[in-house]
Formats: sequence, structure tokens, C-alpha cells
Amino acid sequence: SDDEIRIGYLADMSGTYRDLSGPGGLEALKMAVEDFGGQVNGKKIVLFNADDLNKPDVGANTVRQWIDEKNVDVVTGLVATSVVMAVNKIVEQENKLALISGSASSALTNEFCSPNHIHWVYDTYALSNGTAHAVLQEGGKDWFILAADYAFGHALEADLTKVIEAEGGKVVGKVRHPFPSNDFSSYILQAQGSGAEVVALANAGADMVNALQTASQFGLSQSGQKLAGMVVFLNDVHSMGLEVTQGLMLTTGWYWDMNDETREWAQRYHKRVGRMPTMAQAGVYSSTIHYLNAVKATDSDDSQVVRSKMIETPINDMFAKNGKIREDGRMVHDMYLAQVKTPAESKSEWDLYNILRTIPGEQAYRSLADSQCKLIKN
Amino acid sequence: MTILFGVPLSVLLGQLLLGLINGAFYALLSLGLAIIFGLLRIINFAHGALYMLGAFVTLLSLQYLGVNYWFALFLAPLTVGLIGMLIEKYLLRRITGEDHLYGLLLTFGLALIIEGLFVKLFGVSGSSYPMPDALKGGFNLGFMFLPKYRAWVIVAALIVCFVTWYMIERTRLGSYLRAGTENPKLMQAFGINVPLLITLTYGYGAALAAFAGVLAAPIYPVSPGMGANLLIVVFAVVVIGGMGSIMGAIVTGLLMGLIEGLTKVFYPEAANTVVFLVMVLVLLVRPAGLFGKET
Amino acid sequence: MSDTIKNPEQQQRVRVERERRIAASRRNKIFFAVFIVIALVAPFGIYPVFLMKLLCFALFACAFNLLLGYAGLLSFGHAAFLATGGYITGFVLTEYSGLGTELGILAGTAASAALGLGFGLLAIRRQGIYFAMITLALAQLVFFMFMQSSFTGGENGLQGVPRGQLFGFIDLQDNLNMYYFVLAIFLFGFLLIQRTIHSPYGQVLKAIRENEPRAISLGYNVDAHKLLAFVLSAALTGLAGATKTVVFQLASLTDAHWHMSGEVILMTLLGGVGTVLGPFVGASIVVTLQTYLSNSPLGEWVHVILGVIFVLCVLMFRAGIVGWFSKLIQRNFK
Amino acid sequence: MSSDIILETRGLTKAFRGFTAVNDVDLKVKKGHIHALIGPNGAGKTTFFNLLTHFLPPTRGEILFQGKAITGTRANQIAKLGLVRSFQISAVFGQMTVLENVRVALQSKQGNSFHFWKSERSLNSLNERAMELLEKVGLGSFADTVTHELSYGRKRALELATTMALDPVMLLLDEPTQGMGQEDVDMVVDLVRRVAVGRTVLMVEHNLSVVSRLCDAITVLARGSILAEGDYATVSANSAVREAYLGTAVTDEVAL
Amino acid sequence: MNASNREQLVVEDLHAYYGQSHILHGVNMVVRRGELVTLLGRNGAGRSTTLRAIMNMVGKRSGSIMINGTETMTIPAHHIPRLGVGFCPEERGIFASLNVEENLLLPPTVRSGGMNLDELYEMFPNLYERRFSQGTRLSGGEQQMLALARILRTGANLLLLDEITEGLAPVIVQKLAEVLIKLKEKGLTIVLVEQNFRFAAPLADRHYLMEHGKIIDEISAAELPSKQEYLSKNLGV
Ligand SMILES: Nc1ncnc2c1ncn2[C@@H]1O[C@H](COP(=O)(O)OP(=O)(O)OP(=O)(O)O)[C@@H](O)[C@H]1O
Ligand SMILES: Nc1ncnc2c1ncn2[C@@H]1O[C@H](COP(=O)(O)OP(=O)(O)OP(=O)(O)O)[C@@H](O)[C@H]1O
Ligand SMILES: [Mg+2]
Ligand SMILES: [Mg+2]
Repeated sequence: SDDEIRIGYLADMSGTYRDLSGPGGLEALKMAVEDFGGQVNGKKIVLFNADDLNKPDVGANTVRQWIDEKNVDVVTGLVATSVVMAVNKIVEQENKLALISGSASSALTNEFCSPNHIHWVYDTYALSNGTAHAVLQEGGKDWFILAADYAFGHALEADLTKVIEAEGGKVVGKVRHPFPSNDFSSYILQAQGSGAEVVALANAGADMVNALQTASQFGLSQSGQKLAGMVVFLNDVHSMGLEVTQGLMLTTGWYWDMNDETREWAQRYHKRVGRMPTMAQAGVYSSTIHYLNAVKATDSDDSQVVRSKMIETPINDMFAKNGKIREDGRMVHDMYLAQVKTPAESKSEWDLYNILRTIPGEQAYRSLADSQCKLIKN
Repeated sequence: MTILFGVPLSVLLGQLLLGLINGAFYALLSLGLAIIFGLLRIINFAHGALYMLGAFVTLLSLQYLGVNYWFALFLAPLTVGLIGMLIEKYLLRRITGEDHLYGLLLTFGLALIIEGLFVKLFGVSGSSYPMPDALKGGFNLGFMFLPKYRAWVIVAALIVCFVTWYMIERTRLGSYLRAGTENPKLMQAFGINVPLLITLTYGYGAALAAFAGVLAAPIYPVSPGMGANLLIVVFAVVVIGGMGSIMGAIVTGLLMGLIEGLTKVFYPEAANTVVFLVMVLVLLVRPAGLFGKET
Repeated sequence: MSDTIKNPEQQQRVRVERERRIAASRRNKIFFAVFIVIALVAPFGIYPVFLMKLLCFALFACAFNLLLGYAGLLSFGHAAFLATGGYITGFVLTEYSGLGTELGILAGTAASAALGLGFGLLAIRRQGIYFAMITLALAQLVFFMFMQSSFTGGENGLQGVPRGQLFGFIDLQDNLNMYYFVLAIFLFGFLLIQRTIHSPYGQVLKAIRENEPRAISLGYNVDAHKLLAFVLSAALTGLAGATKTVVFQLASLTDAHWHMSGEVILMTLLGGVGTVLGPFVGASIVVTLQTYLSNSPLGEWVHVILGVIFVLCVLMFRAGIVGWFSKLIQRNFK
Repeated sequence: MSSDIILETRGLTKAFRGFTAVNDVDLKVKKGHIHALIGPNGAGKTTFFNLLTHFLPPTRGEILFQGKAITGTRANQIAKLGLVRSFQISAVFGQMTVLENVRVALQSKQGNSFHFWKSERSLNSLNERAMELLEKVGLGSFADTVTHELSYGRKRALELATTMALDPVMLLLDEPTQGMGQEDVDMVVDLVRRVAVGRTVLMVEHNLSVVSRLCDAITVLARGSILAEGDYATVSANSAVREAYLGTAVTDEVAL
Repeated sequence: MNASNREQLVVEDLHAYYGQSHILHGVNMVVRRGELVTLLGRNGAGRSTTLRAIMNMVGKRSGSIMINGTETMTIPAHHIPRLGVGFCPEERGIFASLNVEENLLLPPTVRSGGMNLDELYEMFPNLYERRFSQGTRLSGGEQQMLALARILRTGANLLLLDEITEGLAPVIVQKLAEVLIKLKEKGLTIVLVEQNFRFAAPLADRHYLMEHGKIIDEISAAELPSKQEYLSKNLGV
């Protein structure tokens, strides 16, 4: 509609989710723009960025202003689910696009789906499904779920319970802890006392880290219980160290050390940022490149035109092979079951995961048949 | 096995013990807060940041100086205590005699600055501090597995708390402190160096927070935000105990740990809220808190 | 009254005083007129949604100042009223969209006033720091309720609240219409507070703040007077929250969090406690910084910068920015 | 007979933890009298005042004011009934003008104290009466002064003016001359005498010259109980009173 | 003992301020060892301020204050009492967070030769009875006794007493007069600020008359009878 492509990057730049996406995600976005030469078909690419402070009103206000005043075409980043929900409403009202790579809630492409956003990297369903499936196959039947007591934790708990029960497992106990919590010893003790074979951590960020650390102090694994993290990010493992996290099974949408392509990109990123990218940061890059390609191909920045093109085109880049965007806005790609290395195995600071196997995209994500998305029913 | 309200007694015992250990942290932190409030009449919003500093000094002195845990146990409170003294001497001193709200605003600003800088320098994820070798492993108490370190926490915290209590309530120094709160000018006229007393007190309060920080380092993720969440609960503890009451801060700290522990078993969703419920109830019945003197 | 005054010196004094008051009130009127003109044209230069946010927080801070600055009560639980106003309005507008935006906002305000009455009855007997803490505790309980109950959407908040129409024909989806509506609400709240301060009730409130036992011995039911101040403040805070929800079309737990209670204290102190314009200025500074800093390269430094501002404010102009400014004016133009 | 007793206490007692400050006091104050309450330090005089005005709840006993029991009545209600107190430390509203101080007191009778929607101007109707009261205590020319700038003696006068604004039936004054120079003392004595016309006054006072000049009746309190009662001559002649309160050196001449 | 040593307190050209307001305008006075001197004046003359200025408890000061030959204008406030000065403030300054006995024991001893607890309790039996009560729960008069008793313990030999008879029953006032005489006999130096002239007159060696922050006259005990007229004009007594 005008002679510039305008991209807004909205994320938590200073709070809990800073390391997951934050300034690093912005850097990934810049890399994508640079790789495009700073312009598409002669139209300059202009970036805006803002800190949402994890507050929905701040995020919504920023995006509204971007759209009203700066005529921003697409919003990327997007981490805290409450912020994303608020932003999605506005993006939908104004008929723009949102490319979500941080938020985990699978509801975004389920009951809250809209024709104006695409969910790129992972969601609660895929993460819990992947890990639970693998652990169940290894014979862990009795589960204890430690869930964060808010929408995200509840979603994770529900998705997880479904998988466990579908595959013949049993949830023998669960506890919902307040978000955030300072001390997890009580919950870990309850998990220990439950007699479950597997303790699932259906929480994220600081809470997950804290719970994991406590579990290791109370010798959960020594007493024969297995730990399964549902939402574990590279930055969590890195900051906790291998001593605490070793052996943890997790599902990831991407890992920097998978193949030459990923390594090459990750090294470039590392040079600029000084850290290895998380999957969310890689997702920002990937989704932006895909978006810009679609703009280039259609020579339009109309959200629906571009979206159709994005759906049409499979994603083949360092992030995903044969990734596909579905009608409900879910970008379906392969996920990976990983295990955290032992300190002895690890050869460098960021050498943290063993990739055990690939979970094909169709298996990893909720199938459209189960979807409540209004775009699908019609 | 005895069952109590649907929970085996042994589990309950374990939970109570864990609650007590958490309570020891509350006690240490609220003690420092109560002392600072007592003498400076300042609601020290920087207390959480000082606690965090204590943990970070421990972590960084290991990473960069190779200082071990036992040494950090002294080094961190000393360093943070000194920082506290500087804060008092160069900032808080300039607002003595003003409305106490300004102390709140100032310390809140300080907390924002300190925490913001640490986020910038170290990120938010937090790091873990290796467990000191001597305290690895644990005891099997029959009804639960008690990590050695947690046992050490409660012993260390209680000793420090009671030594502090004795100093303040049972020695001459303590009566200087209490009187200095009320009328510093007159105390000067009795020959007491009140400015020094105040600086040392704030420093000591800061050192207590840092001591709690050292104790926390091996069991909780060391992150810039670690103190901010705790702070508000610790305020509640001080108020329930009765502002200015040293014994109140200690006992209430332990008590709140226990109550929170029980809540985590019976209604975990409310674990963060129960302290405030208790606070409302206590203040309705005893307006000056459990141990506070009504004026 | 002048016929009872006999001596000329005294007559002179009274005249001077009266003139001073008239001059002051004339000056206030001019200020106010200038403000109105600026406010009316502002949305053509500045992004209206930002202005609306500013007005909502300014109303919040003004309502808080009524309590702290004029009744001497420090509440540390005002977030509860902001959130209640927001959630109730959001809920009413979403579920019963036929009711109209005015009624929705009214419902939120009334709910906050009712909650204020409840808080007040429990807390009003307590003093100083205990009052602050019991309001904090009650607000935490409210926070817990909002987090657990389903109508609030928990952590996700209430999204997509319709702005609806004013009086059934003015479309509030239009930012400019919405802006003037918000401006009207702000002015209503602001003027009500001014009136309250300078009313017979305001006088009694002032007396109570200065010497409570004496006020009792003059026959005043001190608790009831404080309670009224608390309820008024809660209601206006609820109004601010309700309006904010309509503007942003969402209500979230951020508003109920104790940080919000802290923030309004900071805004008020920053601007100047007990001054007419202080809360407005304080809120403007904090909101502007939060909004514009987060969009700038300094984004990561928001907290540090705010912290530095607070520290400097305490060390350099303790009476708040407005207090400091008016002292400056007094010194130079007297 | 009983109709000329305006205030009466029956067995009034206040015990603090393990210490009885006021013990079984039966006191009668006659209408129109200036009645002094004297006694050694710690005798319970201030506590007794606090009981009368319900700033403290009594442990036991009854208080009758104008024949009605007011034992459980709340502090502000007691003031409305016409029993108004002053404080041992001067109690004025420092940041308000002198006129406003009196106006606030006048407002109390008007019943508009909750009217937050009305303009301040609606209070101007009270100015005339307020000025009248100020003239009476000699503060007419200070009407627009901010109160904290007043001298100690004038604050005392202002306090009396605000008290008078309530048009009290009976005044309770706690050491009205404490800490004053002789000039101010004389002024206060004068004032009290003037405002007492048509009212009853009960006052605590250590300055015996004030007591002897002003008071119609005296009650001596010691260790919480009544030690002696009567007029100045009777009381000062009482040997128990001399021992507990006046001391040996005090002769009638010195006291006057 | 040389001459300058006998001058325990020498105040020269003392000016004092509270914030902007200039209260003392050049006070000069000399108090010799063992003397009892009073400061007389109307309300607001600056008598309390003089004592507070000596203790360095006012805003700004200038001039000179020598105590036992030491210049105190330049030393920190808390060093002044250590020269043997005991101060009993007008507002009493009883500490609410301490009980009566703790209040008594609070000021550190500065010299030997102070009274001990038993002696103090004997002097003020009221205090003994209430020794475990919170300090501020005492009646007005009892607080006054406590404030005085407190500094008698420290062994200070220069006492600055501000309105110590205020609010006390005549018996107690009489008792205090005896106490002061006893202290004088022990060789203590006392500066007394008094409203109650009848109390002060028979005790004092000399009187300083203050007005508007200045000493306007000095009257010795011997001159007193002849100056009655003058005094009552200036003080209203
Ligand atoms: N709240 C309280 N708790 C405990 N004891 C108290 C309390 N208030 C007063 N007392 C005690 O009760 C006694 C009477 O006190 P009160 O103040 O009534 O004396 P008073 O007659 O007014 O003396 P004064 O002339 O010295 O002012 C005192 O011994 C005092 O210590
Ligand atoms: N803290 C203060 N701030 C400002 N002015 C003060 C302060 N304290 C006293 N003053 C003023 O200083 C002057 C002298 O006061 P001071 O207390 O020395 O008088 P005084 O002679 O002791 O009289 P009094 O009999 O009232 O105690 C008075 O005009 C008083 O208003
Ligand atoms: Mg008394
Ligand atoms: Mg004085």
C-alpha cells in the first residue's frame, strides 16, 4: 500500500523472557533484513522495535500505534501469551499480520486462531506431545504433573494429560503451583511421594529452572524417577549448567548444532550477539525471510495476499525442511527430541543437546481434525 | 501409616520441615528489614536487591576469584554491608527527617537501578552455583530425604537470627538502637554517635540480606529478579510480626514458612496468597501485629 | 461579615487576603482554560491512544492523591480498584453489549466503590504503615481472586472488549471520538476531586489530617470521614480502570498486580503529593517514559532510567516536580 | 437537688495491665461551677479526662452527663452532647488559618461535613459567627494568620475559641496554663472566667494561684482515688492533701 | 586550679538559627564551677535555644562555646556530653520503646561519681513503682522526673536543665529544690531555665535575663531584693 515494508519487533526486552527472544531476536530480524539487502523489489525495509514489558496493554498500545501512525505491515517477536492475545486482536481488527515465534500457547491456532497471525516455532501441544510420547515409549507409565497455575500451565497440563492417557499411561498426581514461585521443594517432595515414574514439569522459564534444580538436590533421579521438561529452552539449560540439567529429555523446534546450515547461521549470529541463538530467535529470522519472500513474489504488502503466498510456499531454510503453514496459522515443521548432555560429553560452552530423533511435523502438532479453529470448520 | 486430612502424616512432617527451612529465609530477610525500619523508619525497598547482590557476589567471586563457598559466607555480607553503608551515608542520610515515603521512593529507585544493571550485565535466566562438597547429599529421615544443605540453611539462619536478636534486645547497643530511632538528636546529646550507628545499622541489615543471598545461591537460580518476588512477602512477614519487633520478625518468618508449607499441600494455588490472608486476619485482631506494641 | 470588623488594620489584612485568593483562583482558571485548549487540539498532533492512556493514569493518580495528599492515608492496594473497574466494565461490555458503554463504565465504577467500602471498613481504623499494609494484603487477595476466576480470563486477560457506542450513536471505535469521551471523563473526575478538596467536607478532612484527636473532640466521626475519602478515591480509580479497559479493549492482571499500586505512589510522589497538578504531571512523566523509552534504543534501560529519576527526584526536588516548580515561581515572582 | 449536678461518675475505674490508674471515683460537678481537679503527678487526672470523653474505655463504672448515662458513647458523640475537652498539649490545626480553625468547629454543628460536592463558599455564612468568637478571645486581628505562626498563649486562646464554637454545656480543660509565662497565665485565667459564664468547667491544673483564683470547688485525686473535696480553703487545710500534694512549704500566702 | 579552669562554661557571641530564622543574637555568659545560674525570660526569648545550641542541637551556629576549656563549636555533637555535660530537654524526650529502667540506664556514664539506680529510686519513688512500664505510659509529671533522674546517673558535672518543674505537683517541686541544693553541695554546676521564678530564686547564685535572643542583664542573688520591681516589669512575675 505504500513504498516501504515496515516490520515491528515486539518482545520482552528487559524481563523474564529477555534471553529467550529479546534483543537477540531483534538481531536475528536485522540479519534477515540484511540478507535481503535492506529492500524488497526496490521498497525499503524499515524496522521498529519495542519492549512490551510483558504487559498486554503496553504491547497492544504499541502495536496499535505502529499500525495507526507508522503503517506497520507485520509484527514479529511476540513472546508472553497475554501480550500476544492482545496484539492479535488488534492485528486482526486492522487486517495486518503477526508472526509469532516466542509464545507457546497452542490455543493461538486453536480457539483463538485468526487469519492474521502465523505461529512459527513451537506450541504447548507439540512440546508436551513430543517429550511425553518418547518417554511413554521408554516405559514411563505413571506420571506426576507439576503445572504452573495459569492459562499456559493449564493448557500444557491438558495437552499432556491427553497424550498420556491416549497412550496407556496414567496421571497419578498433579499439583498446580502459583506463578511465579520461589521455592519448589514442597512440590518436589510431593512428586517424590507420589510414586510416579515420571515427573513432568509443565511450567517455563525461571519456574522450570528452579523446579529442576530443586529436583536434582532432592535426588529425584537417584530415587528412580525420571524428569521430563515440557518447555525447556536453550538459554535455560545454558544458565543452569549441565551439572543440574544433564539427562533431561526435552522437545525442541530447532537446535543450532544440527547440520552445516544451522551451524553456519548460528556462527554468524554468535559473532553479533555473543550467544548461540535459541529456537525462538532462529524462528524470527526464518519467519521474516519467508514473509519477505512472499512480499517479493506477490509484490504486495496486503496481509491476505502475502499470507496466501506464504501458505502456498513450503518453508525450506536453515530453520525447517518442508515446513508448511496451515489454514489455522500453524507452521508445521519437524520437531526434535533432545537430551541434555552430561558435562563430560559437552565439548564447548554451547554444546548442550544430543538430538535423539526427529518427530515428524504431522505427528508433533495437533491435527486439524481436532481443531476448534473457526477458519477450519467453515 | 497415619493419614491426616487425606495426607499421610509422614508427608506432612516432611512438608512442615521444608516450610520451616523456607521460613528461615523469611526470618533472615525480615529481620534485616525490621532492623532497618526500626532505626531509619525506612521501608527498604532495596532489600530484595541487596539479597540478590549477596547471591551474585557469591557467584561472581567463585567464577572470577575462585573464592569458595565458606569464604563467600563472610565475603558477601561484608561486601554488601559496605555497599549498604555507602548507600546510607551518601543517599539515605540526605533525606533524614523527611517524610518516610521519600525513603521508600529512594530505595525503590535504587532497586530498579541495581536490578536493571544486573539484567543488562547477566541476563535474566539466572545461573546455578555449585553445591559446596561438604554439603552434598542428604540424610534419609525415614519420612523424607533431607538434603544436607537445607539442614545447614536452617541451622545457620537460626544462629544468625538469634545472635542478632540477643544483640538488639539484650545489650546496651540494642537500647541505643531503639532509642536512636525515636529521638536521634537527644541521643547525640547523651554522647552517642548516632550517624555512625545509623550507617552501621543499615550496613548490618544489608549484610543480613546478603547472608540470606549466600545461603540461597546453591539452591535457587541466581538471577537479577530473585529478590524482587520475595520482597513483598517479606514485608508482609514484618508487618504480621509487628513493625519494629525483632523477635516478631524471626518468629513470624518461621511461622509463615510453616503455614505456606501446609498450603502447598492442601491448596497449592493459594501458596503465594496465604501470607496476605494471614496478614489481614492478624491485623484485624491485633492491629499492631503479633509482637508489636500498641501505642 | 465586614460590618463586624472594626479596626482598619484588620480590614486591610482581610482585604489583602481576599485579593490574594481571587488572584489565585483567576490564575487557576487561566491555567485550566489553557489546559482545555491544549487538550482539545492535542490529538491532532499526538497519537490519541497514547493521550487516552495518559489521561486514564492521570485520573488514577489524581484519585490516589485525593487519599494520600488530602486525607493523609497511604493505600498500597489501589491496583485492586483499578482492576475491578476494568474487569467489571470489560465483563459487562462483552457479555451484555447491548447495555451501552456508559452503563458499562458506570458498572465498573460502582463495583470499585463497593470494593472500596469493603476495604475501607476493614482498614480505616489502622494507621500509617499498618494501613498501607492491610490495603496491600486485601489487594493481594483480590489479585488472587481475579487470577483464579474464569470471567477474567486469568493470565490471558479479557481481550477484545468492544468499545461500543456512546449514547447509542457516537461510534467509539473512532479514536478521536473515544479521545473526547475520555477527556470528558477525566475532566469530570478531576473537577470532582477539586471540588471535594474545596468543599465543607474537604475542610473537615484537612482538620482530621492535621490533628485527629482534636477533630474527634470537636464532634467529628473521624472514621466515617476517612471512609468517605477512601470510597471516593476507590470509585474514581475504578472509573479510570473502566475507561482504560474501554480504550485498550482489554483488561489484564497487570492492573491488579501490586506493582501497579506501587507505580501510582511513585507517580504521585514524583509529581508532588497534595498538589493539584502533581499527580497529572507525575503520571504523564512515567507513562511517557514507559511508552517512548521502550520504543527507543534505550529500551533496555527503562528500569534503570526510571530508577535514576526516582533517586534524583528524592534528592533534588523532594516536594515533587510541581511542588518544586511552584516554589520556584513563588520565589521569583512574589 | 440532683438537677443541679451536671456531671457525675459512679465507681469509675480504669485499670491498665496490672495498674489501676483511676480507682472507683465518684465525682459530682455542679452546674455553673468551675471545678478543679488537682493531685500529685500520676494521680490519674489525665486518664480520668480520657475516660469522661471516651478516649479510653473505662474498666468499670458509670458516667452520667445531664442525667443521662454516656458511659459507652463514642468520643465524637460526647462532644456533640456538649461535653467538650481541650488537651494538655495545645491542639490546633496548624496549617489552617485562624478563621478556618474556628469555622471547622462551627461546621460540626451544621451537619454538612460530608458534603463533598458543595463549594467552600457555602461556608462563608459561618464567617460572621467565627469572627465574633475570635473577637471574644482577642484574636480578631489574626483571622487570616496561618495558625502555626501564633505564639503559645494565642494558640491556647484559639483553642478556647474553637471549643466555644461548639457552644458546649461543659468544658474539660487539661492544664490550660502549662508552660506559660505569667502574662499568658493571667490572660488564660481571664479567658476561662469569661467563657465560663453560663457554662460548667472542669479543669486539671497544677498552678495553685490559678486554682485559687478561679475555682468554686476542688477535688483532689491521689493514686487514682479521691483524697479530698471542697473549696480552696477546706482542701488546702487538709493535712493529707498537704502531705501528698501541696508539700509543707506551701502556705496560703505563697499559693496566692 | 587556675582561673580559667574554674570557668566551666564560657559562651561568647553565640548566634543560632533554625533554618532561616535567626534566634540567638550574640549571647555571652560565663558559668563557674559549682555555680547555679538561671536563665530568665518571657516565652520565646531564646532560653531553650541557648541550651540546645550548647548541645549542638540547632540548625546553624556561630560564636564560641568553651566547656572546661575545650572549644566545642568544632567538635561533633556526640563529643560534647563526654566533656561532662548533662542535658534535660524541655520536651523531656522519654523513649517509648524503652521501659522506665532502660530509660534510666540509657545515657552512657561520662564521669564517675554519678548517682546509682537505688539512690535515684529513693529520690523518686514513683519511678520505682513504675520501673517496668513503657516510658511514655508515665503521667506527664512522672516523665519529667524520669528525664531528670536519667542524667543524674551519668556523672555529668555540668547540668543544663530546661523547665524541670513544669507540670509537677508542689510537693515534687519542693523535693526538686532539695535535690538541686544537694547537687550544688556536691560541686555540680547547673544552668537552669525556669518559668517558675519562685522555685529558682532561692537556689540561684546569679540570674541572666534574656530577651529577643540576647542577654540583657545579669543579677546576682544579693541584688535580687532590690531588683524585684525591675524583674516583675520584665518578666511579669
Ligand atoms: N496507657 C497506659 N498504660 C499504662 N499505664 C498508664 C497508661 N496511661 C497512664 N498510665 C499510668 O496511669 C497513671 C495516671 O496517669 P495520668 O496521666 O492520668 O496522670 P496525671 O494525674 O494526669 O498526672 P500529671 O499531673 O503528671 O499529668 C500514671 O502512673 C501512668 O503511668
Ligand atoms: N524548631 C524550631 N524551628 C523554628 N523556630 C523555633 C524552633 N524552636 C523554637 N523556635 C523559635 O525560637 C524562638 C526561641 O524559642 P525558645 O524555645 O528558645 O524560647 P524559650 O525562651 O525557651 O521560651 P519557652 O518559654 O516558650 O520555652 C521562639 O520564637 C520560637 O518560636
Ligand atoms: Mg496529666
Ligand atoms: Mg523553652
